[in-house]
Order: sequence, then structure tokens, then C-alpha cells
Amino acid sequence: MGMAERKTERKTIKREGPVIDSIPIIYKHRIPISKTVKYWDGLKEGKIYAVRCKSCGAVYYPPQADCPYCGSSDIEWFELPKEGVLETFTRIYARPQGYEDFEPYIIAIAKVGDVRVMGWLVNVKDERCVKVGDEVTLSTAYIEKHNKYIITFQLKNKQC
Amino acid sequence: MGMAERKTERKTIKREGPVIDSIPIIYKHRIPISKTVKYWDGLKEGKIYAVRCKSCGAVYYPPQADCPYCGSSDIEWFELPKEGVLETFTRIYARPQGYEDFEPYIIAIAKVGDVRVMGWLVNVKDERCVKVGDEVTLSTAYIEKHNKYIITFQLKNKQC
Amino acid sequence: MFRKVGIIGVGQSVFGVRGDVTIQELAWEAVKEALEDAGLTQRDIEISIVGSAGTRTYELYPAVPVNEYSGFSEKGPIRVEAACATGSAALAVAYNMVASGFVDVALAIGVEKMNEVDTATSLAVGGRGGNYLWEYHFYGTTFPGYYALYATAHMAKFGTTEEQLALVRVKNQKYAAKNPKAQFQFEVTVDDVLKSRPVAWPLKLYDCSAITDGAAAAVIASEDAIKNLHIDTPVWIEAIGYASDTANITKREDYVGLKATRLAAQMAYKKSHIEPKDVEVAEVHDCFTIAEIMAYEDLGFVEKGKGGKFIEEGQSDIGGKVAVNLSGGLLGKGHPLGATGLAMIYELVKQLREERERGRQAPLKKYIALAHNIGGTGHYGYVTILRR
Amino acid sequence: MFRKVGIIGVGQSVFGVRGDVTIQELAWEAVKEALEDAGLTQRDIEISIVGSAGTRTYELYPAVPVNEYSGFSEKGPIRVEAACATGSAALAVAYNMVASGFVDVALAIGVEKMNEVDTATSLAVGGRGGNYLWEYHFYGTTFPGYYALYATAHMAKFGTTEEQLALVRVKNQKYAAKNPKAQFQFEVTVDDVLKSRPVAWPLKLYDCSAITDGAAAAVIASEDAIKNLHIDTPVWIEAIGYASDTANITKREDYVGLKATRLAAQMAYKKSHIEPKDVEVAEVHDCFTIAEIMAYEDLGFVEKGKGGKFIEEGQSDIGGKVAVNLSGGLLGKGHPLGATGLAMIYELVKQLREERERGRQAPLKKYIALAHNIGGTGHYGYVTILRR
Ligand SMILES: [Zn+2]
Ligand SMILES: [Zn+2]
Repeated sequence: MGMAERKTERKTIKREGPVIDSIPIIYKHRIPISKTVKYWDGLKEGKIYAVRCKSCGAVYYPPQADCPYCGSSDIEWFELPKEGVLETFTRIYARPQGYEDFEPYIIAIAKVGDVRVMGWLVNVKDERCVKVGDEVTLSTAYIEKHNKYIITFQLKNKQC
Repeated sequence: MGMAERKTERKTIKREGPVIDSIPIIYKHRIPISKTVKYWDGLKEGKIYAVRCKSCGAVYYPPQADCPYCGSSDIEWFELPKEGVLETFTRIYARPQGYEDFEPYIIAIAKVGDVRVMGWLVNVKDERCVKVGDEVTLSTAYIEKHNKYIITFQLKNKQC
Repeated sequence: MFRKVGIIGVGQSVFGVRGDVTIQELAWEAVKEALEDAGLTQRDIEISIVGSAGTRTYELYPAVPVNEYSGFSEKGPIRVEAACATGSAALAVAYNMVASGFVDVALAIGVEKMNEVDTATSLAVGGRGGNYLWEYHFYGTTFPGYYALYATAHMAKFGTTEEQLALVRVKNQKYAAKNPKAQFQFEVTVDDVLKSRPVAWPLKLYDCSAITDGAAAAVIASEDAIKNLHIDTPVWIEAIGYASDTANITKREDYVGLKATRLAAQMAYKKSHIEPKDVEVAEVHDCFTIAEIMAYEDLGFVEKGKGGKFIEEGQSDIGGKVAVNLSGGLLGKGHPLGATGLAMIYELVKQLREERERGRQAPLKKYIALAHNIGGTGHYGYVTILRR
Repeated sequence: MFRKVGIIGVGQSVFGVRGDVTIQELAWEAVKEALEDAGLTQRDIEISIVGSAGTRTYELYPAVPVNEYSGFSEKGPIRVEAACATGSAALAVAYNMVASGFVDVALAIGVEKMNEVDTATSLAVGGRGGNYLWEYHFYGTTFPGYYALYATAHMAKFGTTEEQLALVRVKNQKYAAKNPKAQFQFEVTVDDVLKSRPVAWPLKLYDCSAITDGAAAAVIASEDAIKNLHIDTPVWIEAIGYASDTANITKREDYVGLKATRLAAQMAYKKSHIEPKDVEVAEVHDCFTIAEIMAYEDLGFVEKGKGGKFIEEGQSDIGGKVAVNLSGGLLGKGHPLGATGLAMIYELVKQLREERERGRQAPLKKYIALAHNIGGTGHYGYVTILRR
């Protein structure tokens, strides 16, 4: 065996043997949204809501109805602006269970007003042309497979 | 409202509200049986195997191929007798996910030789007539739904 | 232990089906009360320990979301799990982190959302507790089923009756009816229990604790910190005993008691120099009626086999030898796994401070209390002895 | 801390795809080696701490089956979970239980079986780490995706290049190739890394640690016990620093470093009176190449933004400022979540004892080592400083 061949031999620990299949277990959760229902309803109307503590002024996004810092649960909802600036992003090629049917999607975080918002950056062919600092506009979109509304970003001043 | 009525009012904390459905997650495991394959094959042949450590004599059932007490992994397999004595049992009426299709089944533990064995006690209509101390015979049975063999007990000297 | 450790604040959410809150929101109810009870804020807490079995809620790793929501980002959490004894494991870890000098003030949080999945899934998750491969996989074990195996054996050996089991539920409902944080706030009769539908024969619905959402929390501090904070009603942790037992139930010594209880109790009694007869008020692990009967025996309140007689004679009630489960117990109050151990501590701290509602305050002379918390079907045992 | 605590025995299984063993059998490989290394048996161990994320194996509550199989029934376990930092959380709990006087000798076990589910399930389980409700539920986050968010921001702000990221993998594979317990025992080139398929842009397959089965264990003892047992090569735990950060990644301060690392490191340095420049050998959390770059900076080995330069200059290699990941790191050795933190301890104890293979033993003068273990995407941070 020559040197070149030896170099390509890649020792990996992979030990297999007989297996049995477990009894499958399926988890479907009913998630309570009583305290944040305004947010979920807002998405249906294309609006993104955050929360402000009336007692101490703390802002929460994602929203939460209790303010741990001052102990108050007296909060007000306010709508976030529809524009933001990209802080970072990635395109998900290796997709998880439940998302296999989607084309590789871009998850981005944008600074929107005083908070940061996660969303899918849509209508982008080549993620290499997107840059941190790019301006985006915000909307919401219905995802039928999961019966949910999500936040979407679109690049404002360029096409990629 | 009279006293009798008030007494039947049963205050229970049950608070409901709007919910959303999570994205379901399904777990199917491939369970390695390399070290206990003798046991799994045995069940197919109607045999129940246990393990004895050749170094210190410790007996393991359910079987394990390593003896933590003396550190040896030099073990021998031996077949358990086909008769035993009931130590305890229950009939499962409230059945878990994966077992909903089965009629309420009796899980029993029997002393078999020097070890205790879990199995389903079959051919019993009324569990109230079964007693701790009853003698049982052991066999194995194929459960198509789960593609597995299990241990079954039958009462030896009585019918219930 | 190298220094004394006390409990200076406790909190508990209302237990029950809490479809109105997420796990984070639920935990906050207990944390907020515990902080207020101690007169502290998040700034005073150096580390949080979050106990959650976490097998039924939508958050797969619940500790961090719970921690963030309650304002403890940066401060822990250490997440522990010991099945139904998770709350006690959280307390044990917090206790050691204070006793070692690692921190001076710690917060133990226990929380569980169990009603986000359906009952069949809940039974599967419970049945997989202990040992999947050799038990659930083959035989579809359930949690009530495991305790039913103990009930059958105990009844066969000692003549314990279904009526005696029922009396446990009757007693505990008497106190749950007076506990505004209990899941089931009503009384029941022996007949109600006997006539309820079979779940895992010989256990019937009312022999079983329910599927409960709930949270509890306790603030733990060193003796020095307690002095510096000017806390005047600390409850001292005299000792924590722990033990465990085999995963495989077929490897247990017998089915008429829990070795994990016996060993943990021995350790706790020995460390604290307290004997069973000194205990005036106790919260014991009555996940099923048979479990409370076995606990009387394994904790040394009465000899093995006489647990049925003990409840019949009223020895575990106020006025008896030891007042047991004045909170309503797991049966009456509910049993949210991660919260249960800390809810026991919540109750006992309130008892020792003599802050309980009329009719369910234990009369105290020595001010000694005991919490007994079992994980799985005797897989974990914790016995904690408290003194004011 | 009220007393000194040392590590007296370590063990590690072979890492990789271990379809030949169950989680119990895998844990035993590490436990057996650790006991033999310490010259002890199960009888000498007073409590076991079992760390396992436990989200991918068939045993839903893995601690008790693992404990029984290894012969520790009755002795614990305390189960802890801190996602990818689970092993370090287990060490921290064991350390406190010894330092407090609760026990004299404890065993910390870390174990993970990750290959029993398929890759899509594994990605879902990882993506649910941190926060299900506000992130995974809406956007299908994955674990590589989270770190990719950091990579994108770090590259944009500091000009860190894909080649610099690749150099981390190249260095770590150089040592993994010499580690008989590593999952990937071969060297790679920058080109190999750059040409591997995208997983979560800008991270490619070779920027990512793999899905690994493995176990590691450490026996921990008090100074007195170490004397009584006549152990002559203890490695002392000088300090453990811990921290955490928000569950929601949108609430982080920035995406160019991990606050949990910075805070945990500060705590560990302060407690031990050791500075970054004193550290001679380190195992840092390189779950992704970008993570190792950020670790250099957040641990204070180099200033923020210069991590790419640091690897380029060979400063993290033998002969540089600090020898990092001579085990092959998580990238080369594999990353079985519950085991990783204790596998770092295994490696560093062997390094401090100068027992490593030729070519991957760090040259030591001060005999000071550092383990850096992150849980989730900065949700947990542990920094442990060891000294022989
Ligand atoms: Zn506020
Ligand atoms: Zn042996």
C-alpha cells in the first residue's frame, strides 16, 4: 500500500451490532397561551407585539406577562416597527424532524426598535450576498404544515 | 342551596385557556442487543436465559454481560426453569400509549429458580381469584403489534 | 456538614390542571412567593437549582427557560431530575452548595407541567420510569401498576385491606379540603374510594394521585447569611438522607416496603440524632394509598405490616403519634413530579412556623418535621428532617 | 470552600457510533476504568452523580438503570442535566457534596447515547435546546444553526475567515489522530473542511462536532480521604466557575462571544487566583469551530476579535501560549453531551499526570489546566481549573 492510499484511510469508530426497535413514543403538546394570546392573534393580523412592564418600564420580547425584576404583572402591549437591521443569520441545510419538507431556510435575527426579533429571511437565493447590517422589512406569513403564523424578513434595498 | 347539595360540590382546580399545538416529535429508538442477543434469541425458542459471572458466581436476571462487583465480563448463559411461584401481580386497566389496543393485561412477578421474572399472566378472567403463592408455568409468546416475544405465565393448578 | 443551612423563604403555586400557564409562568408563581417570603430579590440569589422531570412538557430542557423567565439568567441553573423525588434532589443539591461554601444563598425550584400531553402518553412516560428495556418494552408497565404490585404483596402478606388503603385517601382529602392550593379541595368517603374505577388492580382511581401541574420553591441560606439578612424565622435543615434501589423491580428484595425509604430514613435519623418518635409532623410520599401505608412502616412510625392498623387507629392523624400529610398529600394536593419534594418543604416550613389554616395546623412541642419523597417506584428515596 | 477536593480516578469509553452497547453498558466502560484508576471498588463510593442529557436514548430516565448496572444501587444517583455541559454540572455537584462534608468520596458519571435515533430527530432534539416556544416552534432552529448565527456575526465584525475556522478542525484532528478513544482518528486539511457540505451556512460538516456515543467518569475525594486511601497522584480542583445566559437567543447581548464563558471564567480565575496566562493546557468547548475561536477570546487567552489570528499563529497548539484540545476536542474526539465535560476532566488529569501519548502530551511547568464546557448555545457555562 502506497503512502497516498494510506493517507486516505480514515479511521472512524463505528461499531454496529444487532438491534431491536423500541415501541415508538409520540409527543403532542397543548401549549397554553393565555398570557400571550395578544401576540398570537397579532401575528394573524401581520402585527408583532412586545410587552412593557407598567410598573418599572422593562421591555420583553418575546413577550412575557410577568416582570420578574419588579414583581409586577401589570403590563401593556405595544406593536413593534415594521423595519429592522440584520444582526446575524444562517441558512439551515440539515433540517430537523418536522421541517424536512421545507427548502433550506434562512433564520435571521434583526434589531427592531429596542429589541431583537427572530424570523425567516425570505426571497433570498444566495445567502452569501446577504450582509450583517442589511435593512429588512417585517411581515408575517401563514405556514400551513404547522398551522402557525411566523415572522418573515425581506431585504429592503437589495436582491440576493 | 341545602346541605346535601353543598356536600356533593367538589372543588377541583382545573384552569383552561387558549392553547396551540406543538410540532409533534416522534421517538423511535434502535436498541443495541449485542451483549444480550442470546436472551432475545432464546425467547423465540421458548427459552428464558439468565447470566452467571464465571469469575465470582453472581447471577443476573435480567441478564447483563458485565459483572460490576468483580469487574469481569466473562459470563455464562443458563436456562431458567419453566416453573415458578407468583410473588405479586396487577391488572393494568389504564393502558399507556402503545398498549391501548390490548385488553387489560396482568403483569406478574414470579420467583423462578434463584431469580425473579416479570411476565404477563394469561388466560385469567378474574384477577381476584389469583393469589400470591400460586404456582405458574412459563412460556413465551409472540406479540405481533410490537414484533417481540414476551414471557407468559399460566396458572398451574387452578383456573381463574 | 461544615456549616448550618436554613430555609428562609418558601413558595408554592396553586396545584391542579393549569392549562392557563406555561411551565415558565407556573414556576414564577412559586419563585415570586418564595422571594417575597424571604424578603429577597433575584440579586440576593447566587445560584438556582431547577428540578423538573421534564418528560411531559413542550420544553425539552426546561431549566433555562424557567430560569430566564424568573430573572435568574447568569445564576445557574443546575438542573436535577430524580423522577418523583426531583424536588428533594434539588433541595439536596442547594443544601450542599451552601454547606460547602460554594455560595451563601441558593434557590431551589421544582416545577412540572404534566397536562400538556394526553393520559395515554402520560401513562407511557410514567411506565418508562425505572426501566424501559426489561419492563415497559415487554410488558407495558405503568406507574400505578408498579405500586399495585406492592399493594398486592402487602395485602397478601399482612392482610392489609382495601378499606385501610381507602382510609389514607379519606384522611388526606380531609386536609386537602382545607388547603386552597390543593388540586382536590373536597372530602371523600371510604365508599367513594372503593367504588372508583380500577386503574391497576387492586388500585382504583382514588387510590392514585392525579396528573398535576404545579411549582414550589425554597430559598436556602447559610447561618451567617441568615444573620446578615436579619431573618428571624429560619427553619433548619437538620439532615438529608438519601438512598436508591434497583432500576429493575424484579431485583428488589421484596414488595412489601421500599428499601430506599428505610435506608434514607436511617441516614437522616443518624445524622440528626432524631428518632421516629420525635417527629411531630410529616409529609410522606403518598403517590398511591399503599405508598403511605408502607411509608409509616419504612420510616419507623410503626412496625412492618402494621401500617393498615396505624391509619385505622388514627395514629397518622392530628392527635395521633405523628400528623401525616396535613397538606392533603400527593393524593389530595396533587403530585407535579418536580415540585412535589419542595411542596413538602413548603408545607412543613409553614407548619413549623405555625402559619397553617385552622384545622390543619399540627400541634407542636419539639418543632421537628420530616419530609419523605420517593422517586420512581422506590428508585430514589429522600428523607429530610427540619427543625425550627 | 470548606475543604480541598481532588480527583483520584478517571475513565473514558471509546467514543464514536457505539451501536454495540446500551447506555448502561457504555457507562460501565468508563466507570470500571475510573474505579480501577483510583484503586477503589463500589463499596468505597458513597454517592454517584449521573449526568445525561438523556433526550436521545430509549431509557427516558437513564440515571437509575446506569447506576444499577454499574453496581451502585442504594448510592445515589443524583441526576443532573445541563445540555452539552451536563458532565461539568455532574462534577460541580460531586465537588460540592464532598466539599460540604456530606460525603468523602463521590463518583461523577457522564454518559450519552445519541445514535439510537435518526439524524432528523437528533436535529430536532438539539434545536429544541434553549427555547422551544419562541424559536424552534416558529423557525425550526437547529444546534448548528445557533452557532452559525455566532459565526456569521463574528466573521462580519472581526473579519474572521472560513479558513481560520477550518484551522481549528485541522489542529484538533492532528491530536484526535493520536487518540485511540477518539471518534475520528485521522488528520484533515483546510481544504477538506472548506469543501465539506453545508450544514448551517456558514458552517460546514467539518465545522461541526458529530453525533457521538460515549461515557466518562471521575472519582472525587476529600483531602482527608485521599490521605487515608494513600493516593499519591491526586489532581486538585482549584475552582469551578459557573454562569448561564438567556434561553432566548434574541435576548443575548451580542453574537460574537458567550457571556456564560466570560462570567464563568472570571469566577474560576478569581476563586483560584490563577490568570489566563498561567494555564498551560486546556480543553475548550469546540462543538463547532467558531466555538473554539470564541473560547480563546472569552477565556482571556487573547483579546476579543483576535481568535482567528490566535489559531493562525499556532498559539493554541503545543508550543504556543496554551495547548488547546490535545484530546482532539469535541470535533475530533466526539461530543456525547453528558460525557463531554467529564471527558475533558479525563484528558486533563492524564495531561497533568503526564500520561499522554507521544506527540500529544503538553509540556508543563506550573501544572495548571483548564476545562471549559458550554451547555446549549451559551445557556450554561462551566470553567474548571485543575492543578497537580
Ligand atoms: Zn417591572
Ligand atoms: Zn463477577
